[in-house]
Amino acid sequence: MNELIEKLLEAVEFGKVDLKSPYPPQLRGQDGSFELTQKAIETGINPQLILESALIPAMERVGKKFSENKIFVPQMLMSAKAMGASMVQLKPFFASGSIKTKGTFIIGTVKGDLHDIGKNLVAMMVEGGGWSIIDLGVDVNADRFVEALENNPGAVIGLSALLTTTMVNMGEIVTRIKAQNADTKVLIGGAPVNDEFCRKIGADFYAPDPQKAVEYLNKLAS
Amino acid sequence: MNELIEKLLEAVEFGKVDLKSPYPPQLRGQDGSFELTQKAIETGINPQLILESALIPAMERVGKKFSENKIFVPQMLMSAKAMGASMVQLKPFFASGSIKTKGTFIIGTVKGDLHDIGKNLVAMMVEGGGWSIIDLGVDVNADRFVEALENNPGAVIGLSALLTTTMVNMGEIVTRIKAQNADTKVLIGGAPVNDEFCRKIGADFYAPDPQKAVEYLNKLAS
Amino acid sequence: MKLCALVFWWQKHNIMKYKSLIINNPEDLMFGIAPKPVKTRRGLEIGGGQVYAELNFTLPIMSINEGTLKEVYNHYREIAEGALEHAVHLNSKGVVLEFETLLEMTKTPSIGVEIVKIMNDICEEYYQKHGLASEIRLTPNDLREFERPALQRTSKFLEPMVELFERGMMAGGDLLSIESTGGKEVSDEALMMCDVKGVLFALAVLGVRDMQFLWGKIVSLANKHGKIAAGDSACGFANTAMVLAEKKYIPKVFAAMVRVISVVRSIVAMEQGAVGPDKDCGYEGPFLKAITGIPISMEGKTSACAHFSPLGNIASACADLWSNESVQNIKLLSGMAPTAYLEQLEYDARLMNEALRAGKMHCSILQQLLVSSDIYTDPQALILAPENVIRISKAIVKGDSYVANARDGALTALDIIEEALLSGKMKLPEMETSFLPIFRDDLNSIPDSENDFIAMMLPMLDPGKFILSEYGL
Amino acid sequence: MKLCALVFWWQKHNIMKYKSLIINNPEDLMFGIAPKPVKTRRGLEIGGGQVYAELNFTLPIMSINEGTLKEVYNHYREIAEGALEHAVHLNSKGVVLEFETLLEMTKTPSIGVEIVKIMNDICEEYYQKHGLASEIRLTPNDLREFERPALQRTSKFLEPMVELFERGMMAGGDLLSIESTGGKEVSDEALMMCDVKGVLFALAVLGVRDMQFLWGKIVSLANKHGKIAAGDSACGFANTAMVLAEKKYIPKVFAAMVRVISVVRSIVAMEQGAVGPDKDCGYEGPFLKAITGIPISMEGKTSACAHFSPLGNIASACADLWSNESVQNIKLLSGMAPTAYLEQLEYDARLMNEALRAGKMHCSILQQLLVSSDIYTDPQALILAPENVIRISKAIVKGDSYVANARDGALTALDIIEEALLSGKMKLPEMETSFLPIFRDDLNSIPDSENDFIAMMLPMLDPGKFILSEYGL
Ligand code: B12
Ligand code: B12
Repeated sequence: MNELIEKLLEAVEFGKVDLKSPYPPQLRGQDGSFELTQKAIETGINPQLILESALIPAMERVGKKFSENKIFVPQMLMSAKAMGASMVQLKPFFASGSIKTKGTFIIGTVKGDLHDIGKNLVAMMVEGGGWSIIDLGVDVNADRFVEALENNPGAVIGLSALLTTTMVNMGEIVTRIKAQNADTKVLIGGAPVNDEFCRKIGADFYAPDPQKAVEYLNKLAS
Repeated sequence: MNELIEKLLEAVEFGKVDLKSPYPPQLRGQDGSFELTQKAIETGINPQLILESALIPAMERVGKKFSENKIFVPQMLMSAKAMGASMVQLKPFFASGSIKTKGTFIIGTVKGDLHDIGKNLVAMMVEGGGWSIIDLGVDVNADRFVEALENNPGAVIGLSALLTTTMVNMGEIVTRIKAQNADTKVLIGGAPVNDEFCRKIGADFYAPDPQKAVEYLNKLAS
Repeated sequence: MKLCALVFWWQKHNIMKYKSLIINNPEDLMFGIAPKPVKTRRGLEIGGGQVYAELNFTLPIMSINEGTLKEVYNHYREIAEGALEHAVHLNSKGVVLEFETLLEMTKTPSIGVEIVKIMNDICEEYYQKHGLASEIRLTPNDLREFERPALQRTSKFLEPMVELFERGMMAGGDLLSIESTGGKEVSDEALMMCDVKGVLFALAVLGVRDMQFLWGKIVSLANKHGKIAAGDSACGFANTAMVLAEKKYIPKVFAAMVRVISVVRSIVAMEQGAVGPDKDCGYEGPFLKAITGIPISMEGKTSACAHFSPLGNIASACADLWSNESVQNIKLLSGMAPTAYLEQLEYDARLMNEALRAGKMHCSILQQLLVSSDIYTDPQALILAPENVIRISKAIVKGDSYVANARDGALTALDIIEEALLSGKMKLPEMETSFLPIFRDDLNSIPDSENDFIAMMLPMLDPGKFILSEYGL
Repeated sequence: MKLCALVFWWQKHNIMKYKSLIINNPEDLMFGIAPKPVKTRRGLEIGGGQVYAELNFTLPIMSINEGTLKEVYNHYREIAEGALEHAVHLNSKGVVLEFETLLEMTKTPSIGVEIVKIMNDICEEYYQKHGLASEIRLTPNDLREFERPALQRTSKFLEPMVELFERGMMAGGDLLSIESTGGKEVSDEALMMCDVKGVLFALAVLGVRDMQFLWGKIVSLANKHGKIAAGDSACGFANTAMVLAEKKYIPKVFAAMVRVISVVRSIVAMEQGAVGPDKDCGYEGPFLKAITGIPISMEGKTSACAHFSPLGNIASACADLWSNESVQNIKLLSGMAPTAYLEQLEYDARLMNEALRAGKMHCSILQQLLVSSDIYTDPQALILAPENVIRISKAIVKGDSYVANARDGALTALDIIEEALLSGKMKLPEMETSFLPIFRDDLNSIPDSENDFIAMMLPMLDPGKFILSEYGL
């Protein structure tokens, strides 16, 4: 593998954003993902390759370490930031269509519910998996999901709820989404939700954690 | 009120079966419901009146005391026995049709389930409320309920289940019963059952205890 | 020495093997410590100075049939994984998973065996990966009661039960138990009538004989495969009585009698060679521990998921395993209910284990608090206080027939209850106390000899309900 | 004297009122006993020598709307009746029912008020009929976080919140609490980044100021109606951190830091006139009890229904109310889940009450077992050991600004953790310990002065996430 790609993979895996950033200590003084991506582009490496051979594999490793409890969230967040710095460099290529994400993932915490720690983690991991993210925030009603879907045809939807009294709102949202486009995939999550409830409201998939969500989405994309 | 009726009411309320029975101590040596019923019939008291003015009110009192935790089951069972002794005397009048019970109640513990303590109590209390009882026992499948209903058109059905894995059998049984006669009322009970489950399987009433079941049945009969 | 081949004097004469107690001193009846600890394959030492959690669980609302089998297996997999994962997280010293089968899993033994296998694989995985010791207690349900009157010895249902025992132990069900139902045909009605003689007949005559029959089989199977014949709790008798008393359907004093009477029935498992840990739900364990020295499982406050209890704290006073009796695999706000209950059991056990580590004084003070916090709230609690357990146990072993053993134990329990009432330490409503003289008269009328007692009882029992020959009579 | 009209020196200078502890001796930090007990209308004496159960509960899966209101009310009726009926059955000395509202019940205060009324009627009925003392803790949820960035002082949501407080207390909600969310806009991200300075800014700057604003209002309302301003737990901070640490998302050592830092935020309620019992779920209560002498509610093993916990036993070491945090009104095998949890809480409380009855030696031994069974299993447990609570509390009250208070408390907690590691008594993986020097550096970089700290932090925070002026800054 190309050395730059290898270094970029390492920078993202360990959360090295740019030259100046002090984190992680062992990479202090070295280039971060920002610089490495720039150099990779300059040396003419295919942007699609940068995404697929460095960023996504790096985030996959991070996700794996996280799900094996080998790192904590802050380490994962630093990797996400490093990936973000890289994406800044890649932006023009996305805009021109010369590289593509795996798809668009619209996520939000449903109406009446403000819990978003879990949802944010899912959004971050899915982004790391190579998807474009549209985060609608918290307390999101059916209208807003439908609207976002209209603006992003073909997107996959993710719903989060943490309250026994708001998870029921998922039902209505799923119905509205499916009414607009029956092919739209909806996945759901949050502590009180489970498989049975998922089937009951006609959603497509329940994921107990971000890893499972990423796996499912990747299957969809492939 | 007629003195014999009053005495009979007392005998049933306190569980005095017959002259010889030693229970309850305070009525030792006195006539039991067996003798009192005999005498009442001999003096020409209307059998229907015996049922409605002595037996049923006595059992109502017993049921009330029981539900207020003022007596235990054995006391209630003694009253049921006393009522039974009285019914032996009244049998010819039931046979001739000159007195009628409030209706027929078919009860059983559903397929796969052997718990019958609760079911037996319900059967006893409903009988005390003036109903004819057909107890199908335990481990009863849909066929047997349907058959019993065929033989007793217009009967009300009671289903009991104590296991999370047998209560689901109630669903099938209800469906079969309603298919045979959509007007048949089905009430259900047992520790794991509740209102929501009752609605879900299309049964008519859930009673948490025998008292509530009797109240519901009496409303049906009136 | 081939134990099972010998027939001892006590066996031939149908009298209780035990003539004295192993634990004579109330202070020695302590949680976590049994004179005859049981060591398991993966290294649990039950009764060896440590209290372990015993987690019990069952399916949520669902059918068991061809179409749902996959889901059934997934439930048990999820339960075992969730519990053991969390046990590791909590630094647990060891866990027993009790698999109490439901009808279908015994009728079709391959289902039960498959579930044992699934859970045993998980136990093994956690043992290998994390050093967590855990074992499965396999408790097939007694199918014989599906026939009425039950055919205790000739039932066609014995075959699948025995098959599940044998194949299940080979699949990793290392601790063998059952809540057998011999005598239940008689006791069901006797319980509702508060008929203490009827209960005594059901347990000390029918129950004892059925236990001899059944446990002879189980023990020889266990010996054959090097597994542990654990014990048999009088669930359908003592636990049923407690639940009925909690509902205020029968007097608490009666439930206390039933518990004591059940001792002579449950001890037969040990006479046949069972070594413990005895099962939890009849609460006759403390007596068995005092008399035979085996370790026991108990349940109390942390089985509120399964039934309410007047023995919340006192039940743990001499427990070696601490159980939650049963909880469905449903979702709570924290996670699955069995995982939540595992956590609660672990913390209860930790407290006792900390006392065990700290020494005798700490143990005895903790036990004293556990005991005195419940003792006078309910006669069922009263008789479980260590000094009362010893006193009743001593009365039990005195007599020369199971009938006399049971009668004497119950009379001593009555004495204890009446003394507590007299001293004013325990208060009971008249509704309860009015039963006491009746029980005393009834018990006093019971002869020493089993034959005499049978002769006395037969005319009073409904002959259509049970078959004497099925009990070897 | 009209307390609320006076402005004290400490208020004017925005410094902590408390300069020393009320409880200086770890032995005096005991369950059931608070220097300033709280007496309630129906006769509970919280902290007066007795531990009571505090039952928490919530709805099962369902919507709250016009069509379901009747069902909603029925749930709360069933919960209160089931719990109090069973409390009577268990000879309970008294119960607190915590009614933590859900969104709709605060947005439309009449719904919340109606539920209080329903439950208060039941409390009154059981008081009149059975002499059972019970009270309702009314905990409206903080609606302000529905706007982002939150308008802590000018939000239109303050009106319904205040309305629910006032009408709810008049309807029988005698103990007033809230889990207010001032500072959460900043702390949410700081928690995920394990940014100890960010958390300190969120709690010791923003949180403190919001608490001053909010609790001034709550206390004057309570005084007006003769009700009890109880307290405010840092649920969204300390409890959230614990749950995240349980999931292994953030280090446990960080969660321990957050808990200590939250003390300076939660103590503001007392400075404003709240008298306890403090709420359970942030576990900062022991520090508040040591510093201010108020009684506290705690939760541990018996809140496994709501979340798993590394503090199962130790959390009860100095609890005056013992809570289950929350459980849905769903059916278990025994009965409804809130009734089952009430039973478990009651037995836990009985054990502690028995020790209180038996005297100081028994209390101290029981506490010692509760503490030592958990202390070295988790840094969050470690800092809750009475001697560590006192030591950290002493560090907290030393400084001259909330910022310094929080920093010094956290540094002392760090010392305690490092000492335990050094002594070998506590073991933590490198993944955890590698955070310790980072936290120490970060904490040491925090200046004494709030202004300096604000100046230091502002450039590092996302200005779009919070509005300084909404905190009076
Ligand atoms: C007693 C008992 C037994 C006795 C039954 C004796 C008998 N003749 O019934 C014995 C020991 C035999 C037994 C066996 C088993 N049991 Co069982 N048993 C119980 C126990 C302790 C009490 C039930 C009882 O009698 N309650 C007292 C009566 C009066 O109350 P009730 O039944 O609820 O009835 C009242 C109301 O519900 C209502 N009602 C009842 N029926 C009806 C019907 C109608 C129409 C109406 C209106 C009202 C109504 O009115 C009644 C009077 O108030 C319960 C525990 C519990 N918490 O319920 C476990 C319990 C039900 N058993 C259980 C189990 C697992 C079993 C076994 C499978 C154990 C085993 N592995 O061997 C076997 C199953 C056998 C079978 N296939 O049925 C579990 C069920 C778990 C689950 N998955 O659902 C329970 C919950 C115990 C536990 N906590 O684990 N059991
Ligand atoms: C933190 C927290 C809060 C914080 C929220 C902070 C925030 N920014 O989100 C604060 C304090 C603000 C809060 C407020 C409230 N909360 Co809250 N809260 C919690 C707590 C302790 C942890 C939740 C959490 O963040 N977990 C950590 C994350 C990482 O896990 P997670 O959310 O489950 O998400 C993971 C998975 O579920 C999954 N996932 C999540 N979403 C999605 C979506 C998709 C598409 C997929 C695939 C996967 C997925 O992946 C995530 C990562 O692994 C829970 C307790 C618990 N046991 O869950 C209570 C809890 C959810 N809250 C509860 C309550 C009652 C409330 C309040 C009403 C309290 C009040 N009266 O004020 C308010 C409600 C506000 C509102 N309307 O939403 C109750 C709910 C009870 C009920 N009826 O359901 C709980 C269960 C606490 C309890 N035991 O009582 N809460």
